[in-house]
Amino acid sequence: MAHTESNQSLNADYRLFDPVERTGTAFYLVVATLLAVAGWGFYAWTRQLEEGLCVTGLNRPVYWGFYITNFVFFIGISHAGTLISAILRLCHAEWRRSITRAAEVITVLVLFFGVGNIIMDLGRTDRLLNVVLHGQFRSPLLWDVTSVSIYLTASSIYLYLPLIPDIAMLRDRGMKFKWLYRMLALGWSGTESQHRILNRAISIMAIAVIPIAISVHTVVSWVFAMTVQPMWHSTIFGPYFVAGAIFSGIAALIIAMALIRKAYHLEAYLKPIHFNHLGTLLFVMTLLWFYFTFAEHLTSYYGAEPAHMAVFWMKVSGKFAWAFWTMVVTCFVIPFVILCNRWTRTVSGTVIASVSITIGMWLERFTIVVPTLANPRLPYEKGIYHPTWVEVSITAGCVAAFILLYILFTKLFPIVSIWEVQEGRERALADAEERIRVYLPSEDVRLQETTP
Amino acid sequence: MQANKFRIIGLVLVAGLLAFTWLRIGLSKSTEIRQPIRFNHKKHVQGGLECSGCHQTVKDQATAGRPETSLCMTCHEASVTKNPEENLIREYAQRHEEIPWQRVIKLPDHVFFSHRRHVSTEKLDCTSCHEAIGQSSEPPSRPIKFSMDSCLACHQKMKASVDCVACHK
Amino acid sequence: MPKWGMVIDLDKCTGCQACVVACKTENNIPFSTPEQAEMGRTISWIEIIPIMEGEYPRPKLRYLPRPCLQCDHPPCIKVCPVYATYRNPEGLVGQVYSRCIGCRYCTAACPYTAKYFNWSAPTWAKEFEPCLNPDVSKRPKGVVEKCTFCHHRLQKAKEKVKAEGRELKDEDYVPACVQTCPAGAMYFGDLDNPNSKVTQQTKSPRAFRLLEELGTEPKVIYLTEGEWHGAYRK
Amino acid sequence: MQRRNFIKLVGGTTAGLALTSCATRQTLPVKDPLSEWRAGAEQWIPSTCLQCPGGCGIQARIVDGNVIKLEGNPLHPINNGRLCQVGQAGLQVLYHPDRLRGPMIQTGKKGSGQWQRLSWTEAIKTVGGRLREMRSRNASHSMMLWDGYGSGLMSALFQRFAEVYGSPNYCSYASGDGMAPAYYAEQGLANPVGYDLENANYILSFGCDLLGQWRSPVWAQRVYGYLRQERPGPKAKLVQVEPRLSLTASRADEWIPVHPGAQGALALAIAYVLIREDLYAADYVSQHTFGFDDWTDAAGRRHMGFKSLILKEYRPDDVAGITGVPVDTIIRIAKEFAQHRPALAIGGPGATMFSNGTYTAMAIHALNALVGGIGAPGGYFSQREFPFKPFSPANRDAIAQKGCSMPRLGDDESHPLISQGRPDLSEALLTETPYPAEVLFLYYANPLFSTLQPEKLTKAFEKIPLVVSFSPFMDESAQHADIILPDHTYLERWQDVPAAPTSGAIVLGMAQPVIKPLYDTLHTGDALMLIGREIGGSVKEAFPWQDFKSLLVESVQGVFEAKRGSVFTESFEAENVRQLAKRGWWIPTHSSFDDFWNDLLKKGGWWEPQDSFDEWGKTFQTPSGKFEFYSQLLAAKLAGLTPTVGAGAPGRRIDAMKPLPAEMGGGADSDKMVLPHYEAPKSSVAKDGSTFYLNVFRPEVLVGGGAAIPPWLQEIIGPHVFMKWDSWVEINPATAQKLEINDGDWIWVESSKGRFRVRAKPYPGTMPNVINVPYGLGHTMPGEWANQRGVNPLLIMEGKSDPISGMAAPGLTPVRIYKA
Repeated sequence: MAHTESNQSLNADYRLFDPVERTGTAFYLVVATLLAVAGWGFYAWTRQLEEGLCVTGLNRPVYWGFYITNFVFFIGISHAGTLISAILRLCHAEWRRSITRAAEVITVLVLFFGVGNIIMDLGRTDRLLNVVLHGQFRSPLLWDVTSVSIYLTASSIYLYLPLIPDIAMLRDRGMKFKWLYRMLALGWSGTESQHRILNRAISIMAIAVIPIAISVHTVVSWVFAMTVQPMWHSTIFGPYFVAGAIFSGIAALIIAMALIRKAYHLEAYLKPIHFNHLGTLLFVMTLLWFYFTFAEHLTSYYGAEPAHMAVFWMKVSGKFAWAFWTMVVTCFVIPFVILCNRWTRTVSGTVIASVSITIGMWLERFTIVVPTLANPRLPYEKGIYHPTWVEVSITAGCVAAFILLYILFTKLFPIVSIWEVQEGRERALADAEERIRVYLPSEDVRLQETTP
Repeated sequence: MQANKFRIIGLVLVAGLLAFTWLRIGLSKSTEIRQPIRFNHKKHVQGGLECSGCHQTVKDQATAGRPETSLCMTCHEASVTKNPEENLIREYAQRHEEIPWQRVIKLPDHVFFSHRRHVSTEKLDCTSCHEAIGQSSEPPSRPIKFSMDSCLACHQKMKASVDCVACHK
Repeated sequence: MPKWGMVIDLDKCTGCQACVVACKTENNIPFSTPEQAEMGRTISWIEIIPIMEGEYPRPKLRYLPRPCLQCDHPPCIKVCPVYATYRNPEGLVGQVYSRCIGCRYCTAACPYTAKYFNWSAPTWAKEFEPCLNPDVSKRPKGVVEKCTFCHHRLQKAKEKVKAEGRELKDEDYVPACVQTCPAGAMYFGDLDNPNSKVTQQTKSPRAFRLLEELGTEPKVIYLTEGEWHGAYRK
Repeated sequence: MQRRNFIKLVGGTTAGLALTSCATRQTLPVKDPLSEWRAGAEQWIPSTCLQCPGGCGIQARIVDGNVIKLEGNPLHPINNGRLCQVGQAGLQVLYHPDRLRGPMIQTGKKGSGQWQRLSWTEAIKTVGGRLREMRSRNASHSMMLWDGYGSGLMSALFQRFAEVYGSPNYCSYASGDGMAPAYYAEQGLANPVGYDLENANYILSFGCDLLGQWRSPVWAQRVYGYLRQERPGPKAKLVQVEPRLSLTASRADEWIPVHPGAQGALALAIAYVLIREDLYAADYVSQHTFGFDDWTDAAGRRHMGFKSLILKEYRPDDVAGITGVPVDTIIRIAKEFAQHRPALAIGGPGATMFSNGTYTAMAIHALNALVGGIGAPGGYFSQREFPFKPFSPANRDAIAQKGCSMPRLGDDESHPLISQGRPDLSEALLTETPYPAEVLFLYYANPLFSTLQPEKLTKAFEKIPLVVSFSPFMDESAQHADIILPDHTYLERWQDVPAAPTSGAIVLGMAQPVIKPLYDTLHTGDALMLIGREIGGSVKEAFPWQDFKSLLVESVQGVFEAKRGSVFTESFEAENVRQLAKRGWWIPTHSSFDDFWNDLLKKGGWWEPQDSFDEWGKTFQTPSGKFEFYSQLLAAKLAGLTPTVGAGAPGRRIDAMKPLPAEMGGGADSDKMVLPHYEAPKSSVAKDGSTFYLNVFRPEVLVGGGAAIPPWLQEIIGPHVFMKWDSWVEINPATAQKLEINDGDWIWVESSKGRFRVRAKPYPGTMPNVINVPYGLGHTMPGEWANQRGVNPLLIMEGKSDPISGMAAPGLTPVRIYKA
């Protein structure tokens, strides 16, 4: 009886291959749209390569704008995945099983756009290799290059390892691109020893990836904090950025999950409880984010150094007040209200909060990057910064290309880890029971107590 | 089967892209140099002429300088050789024109190089850098290139400055 | 090894901007277009910063000429990922255009906003091209540039004194801005030489450095404006 | 044989790069501008800057035949190796893409822009032919020469041309500071005076943009730096009195905002304090001035003296209301001025560009007499003439004599102090009084941009059959010319450059070509001589010189023969010369004229330092031989008398004075008319609460104001308000707030004559009832940079003039401002 039920559900799990195997017209429509946007962004970039950065709205002193904002934002989003899934894995949070992959894919794909934005920000893209050939390790930018490349490698491996059993399944199901699957499956046959090695590798990677992830965003924050510029030169930037990264990462994950759930009808796998749990996490991060933001701005305000105050007032009541206060509302007020109680922490509730946070976190990056630059210490002309169509197009193109790659991923690989779900079904229940039993006072004690 | 097709298409695309880039770079700079007169360095050197006889500013200017037509005419006023090329000099002189010598060695715009410094104060022989030109009987048809490495090697050997801005302007 | 430094006497400076134009002519600095200028993209290695204090009828308008301050601890060089900007043994902060990748990290890190970026390829009217200084490169688009203390003049001066077989003197090497200053408000020389005019000037009680508190140790030293005390000279 | 040639060649000097080689060598290598070849030969050629009248010495750095950089000539006594922003930007004048490539003729009607190139031979033939034809019908007087340069041999050449051709209509528009009427009325001087700023302890400047564009900015700035930190002893104080916080005001020790046109009243109130509190130099006043106390003339008539007038009318309490300067400030400034002698009061266009300009200038200058500064160290000295060899006398034929005896165009009886330089000719040209002009030559002049009523003058131009411009650029006036004979730019031509008077020394800079002319242009001196030869007859004979250069050489011979001064030398040598000259000695330094000439070109010029102060006969060329508070010269002029003044006649008095014409205030108050006094400046529309006075100033970077503004300068035009490339209007911040005008808002400035749109810049250096707009932008000429950039405020200003001197008085135009 139990066996058949398990088999049935196993068969039901094969539904997860549907997106890979079947493709509807809606998919092509979406892909065409995304391609168009990404293509337009690419065109904008070619314009920029041709003419130089004069096609952007950047200027002196606002040397950095959308691209650096995007860079920080995308790298932040990348924390969605690896970090969360790694933490959840290490914590044996069993509800993770159906969401880890969706998260990990975000990490790997979005990193390309983080790095890509840095490359697009360069005046001399053709001399990119100088960073490798003549790198100077005193520069935080090089720390960034290093940690992002390590992070990219680690998170790719971390994405790939749990994919192997699923790829093997795809291979065995005789799909198109069989050569690809065969190559990637590395001869996985699902033996016990293979499983043991895999699980071990995954847990090593899960441990390894956490400090790397933290380092990545710390280093990103140091790009700013290592300068002496007002409101960049801050000691809490490291943790502040990491917290913000996890914050935006979870939000991105929730949005991605909701879309997958809707598009591929995975309500059975991505249940409200997942959203509820993530929502709780998000709530914690909301508070943490608020704490950091508050601390950061309060110390600046209280210290009242003129150079800092110029930036502070520009954010709070000046030219960037719209961005700042929108950020406060979208990053704190809206998510706080939605996430603070169980009744609104529904699927749609968390999605609304997440969208709000995603917008807010982009604005947060923006209000960190631009107002400081717009307020040089010496009394120059105050900077103005109005992004041009090129920057907007490239940003939109990046987002579109990211979504496109994400969709293509779901077309090549199952977005919910099938074997992990199955494993959960087959072993984890027992494992969990066993584990919980370990947590509890031992039977002997209980027996002793109850038996006189 | 299908898989192979994809791989081939991919390879062709990459190859095409590379070829395109290479062509663009190659075509954008026409490298051929045609001098107005087939000047024979070797013959002049063998005739006992110093380099600075024609490259007159080599000792006191940054650039070595190319001879003005009038300078050529001090010797070539009358026929010295049977070479028909020689007549060209007099033709230029008659038209009061400078001979449009083409540049053979062109340092990049961001490099500062002074002949005076190397020749006058550091007493370097011309051949230390321009080894072959004095022995050539034909003007070079391609630009002669110097690499930063060769500059640096010598600078290090001679304990000259290797500060970037000493040469990069 | 000399340590080149500049002293600018704000009491003498009239804010006339002769230094600004002298610098532009000497260093092949392209002029902007009105549209680009409106966006804040003019390049001006030395720039007059107006400082307005007070209100009508007693406003005080000061002018502060700001070249690259050639800091002894330059915040810009630390952040450059490719060694395109560095401090050389003579204390000059060099900028190697052929190395720069245009990330603009140094421009963002410089507290004096003294670095400039080539947003587009510099263009001169064809007719203006003959007056470009062959001693200074034309910067390509996409790289950062800044005041070099007319470093090419130092190269030429060194060459000259070597040819003349003597030691380099202060007056052999003077940047274009100092050379032209009508009010004689700028001094230039070796800060390591205790007898040089600049070293003497830095001992003035009026001497200060810009944003001294940041510890960048600029080698451009300013002298504050003096007050008129109405002393009566017999 | 060949070998020997070679050796000669190798060993022979390659140092054929004498300083003048570039200029004298006939064939320069033909250069393809696109080739990147730079042979690299470098040379420095001295010359003189002609970007403004300052006359700074320059040296041009030439590399491979291109001018790479301009720097100050260290030997030049004016600038001592320094050079200002405008001088530095001279390269962009030489290489300006908008330069005219050769002579042009307008084929359509004036201003239609239908130009056709023609050869110089044709051009000279056309112009000369027309002039010859005019002479043949006795119409030579209707030719007019409009000289905007107004000094040196070019000016002399123009005058000679007018003289031998037969026209009284040579007019020079040399830029002045508006003080000339005072120097004439009070000191009897036709030439401007020099200022001993170096020795002054207190400088009270009334609207004189000392550091910006007064005479020689570089010299003034050098002196400023010297006074600030170099001169031993205490610092001098500089006080700037004007409505706007100009560059000079911002660098002064004190800025005193004063209502436009009221500077004269302030000067008189200061005089009041000096007199009332006995702070003036009583000895000096009694010995060297006339008309301080009341006096009786030969006819027994009692005349009011300066003292009575001042004490009667200019109590600081009364003046405070007129000027807007608080009483205690007036008294404090007056006391400081008197107690920190040597003290100097300097006037400038900021004070004199109003309809009361002459009296304002007289009032300011009177202060110098009160503190005994005129003809004393730390004060003023009179300027000497250059010892040029005079031109050989020209033989004027009957036509020329007749033509010259005709009345001058636009000579207006109502302006008593009118001299060569006449103000507004638009009216005369338009109404053709007393006769129409047939030919007009414009040299260094762009009146269609720089006069107050350009539209009037444009109409007048249409009436003139032949307008010839010598401008190297297609400026507004050239656009309305019929023929353009483009001059070289200053870096391509020979010229003598008598420096604007500064500290009393006379300085003759030599401008020599540092580069072969880039285009098919011609030295205007040469062009003029060619035209003269084309006319033929006695006109032809009057120009015996081969070209302007030979004229220059001949004239400079006079300098050599005068046995005065010296060619520029190192400073210690210069001091030596100065000391010797003081003792009346002169040591010849050159064996022959050739030697002198070559040295002159090598060093950049010649000068003669000021040697003494108290030559009263030279200083005061008035009828009384003294400084005249009561200007007998003006009195005579007003009374329609021929004044007995000039070099041979100092000390003579005008004894009989006719009563003044009634319209000039004749009658009881006539004494006041010749004494420094304050008259309210005229304005056609009464200013009410909602209107502002439009104050126009020239930004420092546009000193000299040539037609082609180098883009380098346009880019840095208004650093104090962060303006680039464009005009702006300065508004008092409180006023702006009241009108809800923000930084950078577009606003309209509207007068009774029109309006323009500019960006608003709240600027604390603005008086609440005044707005400031820069002058110099707003050209309407072809080209990438100048055309339609900014606005020309003169277009909406009222065309008033000073009735005494006839100088244009743009000073007081009420305007409204509102958001665009």
